[in-house]
Amino acid sequence: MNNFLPSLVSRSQSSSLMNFLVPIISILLTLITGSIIFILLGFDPLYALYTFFISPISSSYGISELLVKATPLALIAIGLSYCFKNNIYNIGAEGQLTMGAIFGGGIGILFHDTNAFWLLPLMIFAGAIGGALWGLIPAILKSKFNTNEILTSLMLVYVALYILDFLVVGPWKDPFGFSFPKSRPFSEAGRMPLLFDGLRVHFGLIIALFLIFASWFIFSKTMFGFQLKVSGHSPKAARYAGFNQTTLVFSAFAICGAFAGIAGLAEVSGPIGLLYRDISPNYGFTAIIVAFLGRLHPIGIIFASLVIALTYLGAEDAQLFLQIPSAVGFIFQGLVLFYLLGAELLINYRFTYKKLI
Amino acid sequence: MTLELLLGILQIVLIATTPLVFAGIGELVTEKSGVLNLGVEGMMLVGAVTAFIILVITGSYFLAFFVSILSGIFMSGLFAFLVLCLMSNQIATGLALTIFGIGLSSMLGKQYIGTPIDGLSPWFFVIFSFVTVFLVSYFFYKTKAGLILRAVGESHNSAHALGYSVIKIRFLSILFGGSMCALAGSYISICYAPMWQEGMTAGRGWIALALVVFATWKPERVLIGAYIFGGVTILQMNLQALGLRFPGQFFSMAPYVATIIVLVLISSNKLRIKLSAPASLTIPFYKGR
Amino acid sequence: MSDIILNIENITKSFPRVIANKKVTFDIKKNAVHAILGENGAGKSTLVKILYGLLEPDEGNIKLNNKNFKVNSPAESRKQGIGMVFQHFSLFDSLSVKENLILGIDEKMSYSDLENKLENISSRYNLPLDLDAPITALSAGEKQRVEIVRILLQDPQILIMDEPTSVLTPQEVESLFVTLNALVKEGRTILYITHKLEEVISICDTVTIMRNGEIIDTSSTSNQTAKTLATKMLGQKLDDFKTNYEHIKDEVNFEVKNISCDFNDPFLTDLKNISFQVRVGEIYGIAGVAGNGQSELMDILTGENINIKSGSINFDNKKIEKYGPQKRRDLSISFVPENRLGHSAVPELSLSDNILLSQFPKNNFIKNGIILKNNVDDFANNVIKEFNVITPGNDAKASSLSGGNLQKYVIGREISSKPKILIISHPTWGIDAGAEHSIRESLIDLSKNGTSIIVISQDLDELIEITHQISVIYDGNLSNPLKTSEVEIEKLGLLMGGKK
Amino acid sequence: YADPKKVGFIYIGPPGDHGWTYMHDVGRKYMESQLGDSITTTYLENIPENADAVRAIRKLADSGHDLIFTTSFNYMDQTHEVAKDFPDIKFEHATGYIQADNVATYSARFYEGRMIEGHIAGHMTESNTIGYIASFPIPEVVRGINAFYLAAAKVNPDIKMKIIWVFTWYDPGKEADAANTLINQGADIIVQHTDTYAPCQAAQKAGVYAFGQASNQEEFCPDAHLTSIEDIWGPYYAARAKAVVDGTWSSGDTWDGMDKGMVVMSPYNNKLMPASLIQEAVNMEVGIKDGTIHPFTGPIYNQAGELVVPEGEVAPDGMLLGMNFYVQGIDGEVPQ
Ligand SMILES: Nc1ncnc2c1ncn2[C@@H]1O[C@H](COP(=O)(O)OP(=O)(O)OP(=O)(O)O)[C@@H](O)[C@H]1O
Ligand SMILES: Nc1ncnc2c1ncn2[C@@H]1O[C@H](COP(=O)(O)OP(=O)(O)OP(=O)(O)O)[C@@H](O)[C@H]1O
Ligand SMILES: [Mg+2]
Ligand SMILES: [Mg+2]
Repeated sequence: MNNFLPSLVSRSQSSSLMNFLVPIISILLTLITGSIIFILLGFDPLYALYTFFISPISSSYGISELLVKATPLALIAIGLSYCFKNNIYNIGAEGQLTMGAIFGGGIGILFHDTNAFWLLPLMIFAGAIGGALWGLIPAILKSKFNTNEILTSLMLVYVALYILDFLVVGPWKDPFGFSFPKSRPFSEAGRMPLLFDGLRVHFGLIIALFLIFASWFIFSKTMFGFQLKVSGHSPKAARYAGFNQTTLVFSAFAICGAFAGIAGLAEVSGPIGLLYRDISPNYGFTAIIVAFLGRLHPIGIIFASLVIALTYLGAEDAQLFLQIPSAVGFIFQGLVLFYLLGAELLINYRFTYKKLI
Repeated sequence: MTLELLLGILQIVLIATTPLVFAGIGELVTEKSGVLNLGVEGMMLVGAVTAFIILVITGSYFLAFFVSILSGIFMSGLFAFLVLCLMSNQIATGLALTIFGIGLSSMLGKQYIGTPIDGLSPWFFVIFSFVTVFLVSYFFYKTKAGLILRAVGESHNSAHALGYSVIKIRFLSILFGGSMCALAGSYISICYAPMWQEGMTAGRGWIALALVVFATWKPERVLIGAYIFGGVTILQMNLQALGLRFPGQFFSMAPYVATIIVLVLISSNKLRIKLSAPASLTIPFYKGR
Repeated sequence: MSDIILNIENITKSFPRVIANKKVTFDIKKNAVHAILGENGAGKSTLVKILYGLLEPDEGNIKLNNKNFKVNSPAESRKQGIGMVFQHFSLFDSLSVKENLILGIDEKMSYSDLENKLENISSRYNLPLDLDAPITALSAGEKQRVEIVRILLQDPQILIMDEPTSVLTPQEVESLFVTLNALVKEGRTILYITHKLEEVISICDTVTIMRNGEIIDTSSTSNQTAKTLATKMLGQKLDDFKTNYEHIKDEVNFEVKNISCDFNDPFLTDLKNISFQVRVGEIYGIAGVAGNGQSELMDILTGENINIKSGSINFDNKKIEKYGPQKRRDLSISFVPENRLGHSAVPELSLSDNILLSQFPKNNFIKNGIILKNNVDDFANNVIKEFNVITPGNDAKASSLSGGNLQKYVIGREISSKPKILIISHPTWGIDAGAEHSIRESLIDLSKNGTSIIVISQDLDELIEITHQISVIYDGNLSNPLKTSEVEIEKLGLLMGGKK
Repeated sequence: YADPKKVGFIYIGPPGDHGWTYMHDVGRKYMESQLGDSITTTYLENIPENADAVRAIRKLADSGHDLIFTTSFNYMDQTHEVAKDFPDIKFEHATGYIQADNVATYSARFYEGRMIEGHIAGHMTESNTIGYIASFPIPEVVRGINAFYLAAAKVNPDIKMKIIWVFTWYDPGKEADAANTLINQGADIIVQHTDTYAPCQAAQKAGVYAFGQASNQEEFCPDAHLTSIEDIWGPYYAARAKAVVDGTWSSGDTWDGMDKGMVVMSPYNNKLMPASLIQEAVNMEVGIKDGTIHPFTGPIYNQAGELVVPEGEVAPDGMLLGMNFYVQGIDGEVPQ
C-alpha cells in the first residue's frame, strides 16, 4: 500500500522548520482545493475566495466579529491543550462550556437587580467552577473506574444541554417572558464590558489573551507544565519521576473545564446577556480542531482560532453574496484539518527516493 | 402491560436500534485491527444522503444501498490513507472526518430535502444486523483471516514480522467499518425515517463508538449494548406516554446517563479492558521501525 | 553443486547516525550452524533483518542457492524458506498458543490437520506445549518454544536465531541446543547470533565476527578458544574488576521484609514474601530470567507501585513502603529502571529537561513551582562532563543519544546527587563494552564511597563482576543471598530455573 | 423607477426542511411573485439562535437590506440589538413579543387549527387515545395541546391524550420512535409539533391517522394524513414588503389567524373523513374566521380544578401568550 509513495525515513530529530511550515502548507492546500470546489460549483474562484476569506474582515466591524468568534474558540482550545498535551482526550468541552454558562449565568440571574462591581468577577468565577466541576466528572471516572474519557465527556455534553434546557424552561425562566424558554437578562454589571464603542468585541478577549499568555508561561516555565508534558510523552517516566498521575488528570480536566466554563460565561454575559437553550454554536467541538490546528501551542492556537473563525464568517458571506450553502464552511474545516494532519508527517519523517537493490 | 404492548415495544426497539448495531459492529472491526475511527457520525451522514439521492434518481433500492456503501468506502478510505499511509493522529483525523461528512452531506443533499420516497421495510436489515454480528463473531474466532485481523490489532510489529501486511489488513478493516457506517446511515434515510434531513443521524454515530468500549470489543456484546441504549430511549418514551410525572428533560437524558453508568461498570475491571482492548489501538505502524 | 546456501555480498545499511553494516560479505554453508558474533551494536540484528526482509539494504546483493535473491518483505523470505526467531519475541500476548501457531502457517489446512501437525512437530523436537494457554501465562523459555515451533511449521531451510539464549536459564539453553542439533541433522541451516563466546564454541561450526558494522573474520570454530574470539570481537582488552569487601560496613542500610503482592493480572508475576538486607557500601545483586518478577519488584522498590499486600521496607529508621518515588528521593534513595527510553528518560525531551525527572532535596531546581533553568542546565552540563556523555549539548533530545551514552547520562544524573542508596535495574542492558565498563566502574566507585547499591540484572557475568552478594528471583520468590566471591554458576543456574 | 427594495430573511434551518423554515421560504417566494421587480430577496440559512445571529442580521443590515425578517423566537434580543443601530431599516421578528419603532412582531394563531384538528380527532378516534408528539415545553406548544384537547373532549369526553416530549424540533428517527410508541400504546391518531414528516410517515405505515405540521404533508403519507395546519406567511410578507416599498411601513404586533389567512387547513382528506365531518370542520373554520368560535372559550379549568376562564368568556391573549399549564383532563404535567 505504501508502494506509490517514495520511501519514508524517520528523522533523527523532528524538524522545527516543518513545525512552522506545516500549518501554512495545509492552509495553502485548502485554498487550492477550495478554488477547485468553487470552480466546480460554477463560481469565479478568486472572487469566491475573496468573498470567503477577505471580505468578512475588511472592516473594523468584521475584525471585531472575527475576534468575538475566535475568543471562545481560542480559550477552549488552550484549555484543551492541557488535556491533549497529557494525552487525555476530552471532547466534552461543549458540556463544560454549558455548565460554565449555567453556573455563571445562574449568579447573573440570582443577582439580576444588583449593579455592584463584584457581580461580573463573581460570575466569571462561578463559570470557571461550573466548567471545572463538569470536567472533573470524566476525570474521576477515568482515574477511579478506568472509564474512557472520550466517551464519558461526550455523553456529559448531552446531559449538560438537557440541564440547561430544564433550567430555562422551568425554574429559571423569565417571570416576565410569557413562559418563553429564556432567563431574565443579566444586569448591566453582569455583562462583559465592550472594548470599543459600537463593536461587539468584549472583555472576554482580554481574559482569553491573559489565559493564553498564562498558559504559555505554565507550559514553558513551570514544574506543572513540565509534568503535563512528561506524562503526555510517557506515562511511565511520569510515574518514575513521582508525578501524581491522578492529580495531573484532575488538574488537566479541571483547567480545561474551567477555561471552557469561562468561555461559556463570556458568551452569555458578553454578546448574549441572558441564558437560553442554544448558547453555543458548537464552540466546544470546533475548539478541538483549533487545538490540533494550533499544534497545542499558545501562539498556534491564536492563529488557528482566527482561521477557523474566519471559515464561519466566510461561509456566511459566501451564502449572502454567492448563495453558496453554509455547509461549505464545514467542508473547509474538514479539509484544512485533513491537510494539516497529513502534512504533519513531514515533521517527523522525510521522503527519500532511493534506488532499490 | 399486555403481551401485545410488549411485543410492540420490542418491534420499535428493534427498528430504532439497528443503525446502532451496524455502525457499532463496523467500528468494532476497525478497532479490532488497531485503528480508532471517530468519524462514524460523518460516514453515517454521507451514507444516508448518498442512499437517498441514488434512490430518488434511480428508484432502485439495491443501487441506493450499493452506492451508499461505496460512499462509506470512499470516506473511510480517505481516513485510512491519512492514518495508515501518512500516519496521522487517529483521533484528530476521525474528528475531521466527521466535520467533513457533516459539510459534504448537507451540500450533496441540498436539493433533496423534502423529496418524498417510499420507505423500505426495516425487517430485512434488522435481521441482517444480527446476522452481521454473528458473522463477524464467526470470522474473528473461527477463521484464519479473522485471527490475522485480531493479531494485527494486538501487535502490528509481530504480525509484520510474520509476513502479514499490516497496512493492507488495516485498510480493509477500516473500509469494512466505513461501509457498515454507511449502511447504518442509509438504513436511517431509507427504512427508519425515509427522508433526507441535514444532520439526521442526530448523534447516533457517537453512541456507536461508545458501544464498542461497552462491548469490550466482543461482537455479540455490541448487540447487548445497542439494545440497552435503544431500550432505554424507547422505554422513557413509553413512560412519558403512560403519563409518568417527571421533568421530560431528565427522561431524554436517560440514555446518555445510562451509557455512562454502564461504561463505568464495564471498565472498572481494568484487567478485562486490558485483555480485550486491541493492544495497538491508535498506535501508528511504521514499517522501517 | 556447491555447499554454500547463502552468499552475502557487500551489504551496506546506514541509519541516520550510524552505518550499521559496511560492505558486509561472507558465505554461509548448507547444513551447519553458522554463528555471527559481535558486541552490542555491531550490526548483527541489522544484517539478519535484511536477510529476513524486514529492512532494506542501501546496497549489496544476496544469493540464495546461487540465485539472486531479492527480499523486500518477511512474507517473501518465508516463502523462500527463511525463518527467524527474534531477539525480542514477536508473539501476540493475549492470543493463545494455538492461535499464535496458526498465524505461522501459510498453507490452507483444516483445523484438525493443523492440530496433528502441531503435535508431530513438538514431539519430534521435544518441545512440549500447552496449546490453549495464552502467551502471557508462559515463561520466557516456553515463549521461545512457541516461536521455534511456529517457524518449524513452515519447514524452513534456513533458520535465523537472534540471541536465542539471552532470556533462558542455563538448563533451558541445554535443551535448546538439543533441538538445534536435531534440526541440523535434518539438513537445515542455522544462522546463530550471539555475543556469548562459549555458545559459539560448543555448538557452531563456523563463526563470522562483526565489529562496528564490519566483518572482522569468518572462520571455522574448531581451533578457536574463547580468548581468541574475545580479542577479535572487542579489538582491545579491558581490565578486570576485583570484588572488594573491605569497605562494607556491618550496619544494615536498607531492608525489605516479607513483601508480598497480588496483582491479579496474567501479565504480571505476583511477589511472594520477599526479604533481603543491604549493608552500607554493599552491592547486592538480584539475578533471574526475565519475567520472574524483576520489574514488579523494581516498582515496589522505587515506589512506583505502593499497593503491596503485606510486608515492609525499612530505610533510615523509617517504614517507606507506602512512600511514592519523590518521597523516597527526599530520603536520598535513587533509582534507575531498566528501560531508558520512556521510563528513566523521556526521549522527546532535552537532556536538561530529563534532569528534572529525578530531583533530590539539595538540587534546588524549582522555586515556587517555577523551574530554575540555569541550575538545571548547570547540573546537566556537569553530568555530561563527569560521565563522558557524547552529545552536542544539554539541549539535545534524549532520543538523539546512543543507548550507551543515554544510560551513562541517566546513571550520572542519579550518582551526581550522591544518593545513600542506588537501586538500578539492568544497568548495562543493550550497550557496548566500552560504556558497559565505565558504568560498572562508576557503580563500584560509588559503593566504595559508602552508597549501597541494589542491582537487578539478567547478566550473570555482570553480577559476578560487581556485586558482593547475589540472590535469585524465580516466579516471584527471592532465594537466600549467596556470597558472590564463593558462588558457583551451576547453582545460580538451578535457582534461575526454579530448582533448589 | 426606484431601486428595488432589498428584503432579507434569517432562517433557523435549511429552507428545504418541509417544516417551519420551508414555510417561511414559501412565503418569501410568494412575496417575490407578488411584488415582482420592486423587491429582491436574500436569505441566510442555518443561523443558530445565539451570538452568531447578531452578526448574520447585521450582515443583512450592512449590505443594504431595507426589510429584514428574523424567523425564530430566539432571535428576539439579537434583532433588537441590531435594529437599534439601524433606525432606517425595518425589522420583523416572528413569534416575538417585544416591539420597537422599527421592529414589528408577527405570529400566527396556530391554535385555531389545533382546535379543528381536535374536533376531527374526537370524531375519528376509535381507541379514544390520541398520541401527541411535542417538541419543547414552550407556550406555543402547550397552547396547541390545550386547544386540541378542549375541542376533542367536547365531542368525545372519553378521549385520552398521550404526550411525548422529544426535546428536539428535528430528529426524524426520534420522532418516528415517538409516533410508533404512541401507536403501540393505543393511539390511533398522531399529532405532532415537531418539524419533520417522520411521525406522519410512521402513522401511514401503522395504518393510523395523523395530522401534519407547518406544511401540507399529504404527499408523504396520503393514507394517514387527515389535514395539516399550514403556516401561510406569504400574504403578510407581501403586505409588509409593499408597505416598505410604498413608504408606509409602521411597527406593530400582528397575531393573525384563519381570518387573515395566516393559518390555513390543508385540504381535508375525503378518502378518510366522512363528508359530514369535513363539513363540520369547514363550518368551524367559518366560525373561527368570523369570531363566533374561539378555541379557548370558558369554562376552562386548570388541573387543580380552578376555573381559569369563566363560562361565556374567552381567554385573553395575555394568558394564551404565556400559557404553561395543561387544562383539566390532560394527564401529566407540562415539563418545567
Ligand atoms: N531503526 C534504526 N534506526 C537507527 N539506527 C538503528 C536502527 N536499528 C539499528 N540501529 C543502529 O544500528 C547499529 C547496529 O544495530 P544492531 O541492532 O544491528 O546491533 P546488534 O549487533 O544486533 O546489537 P545487540 O547485540 O545489541 O543486539 C546500532 O548502532 C543501532 O543503534
Ligand atoms: N529504533 C530506532 N529508531 C530510531 N533511531 C534509533 C533506533 N535505535 C537506535 N536509534 C538511533 O541509532 C543511534 C544509535 O543507537 P544505539 O542505542 O543502538 O547505539 P549504540 O551503537 O548501541 O550505542 P552505544 O555504543 O552507546 O551503546 C542513536 O542515534 C539512536 O537514536
Ligand atoms: Mg546498541
Ligand atoms: Mg541485536
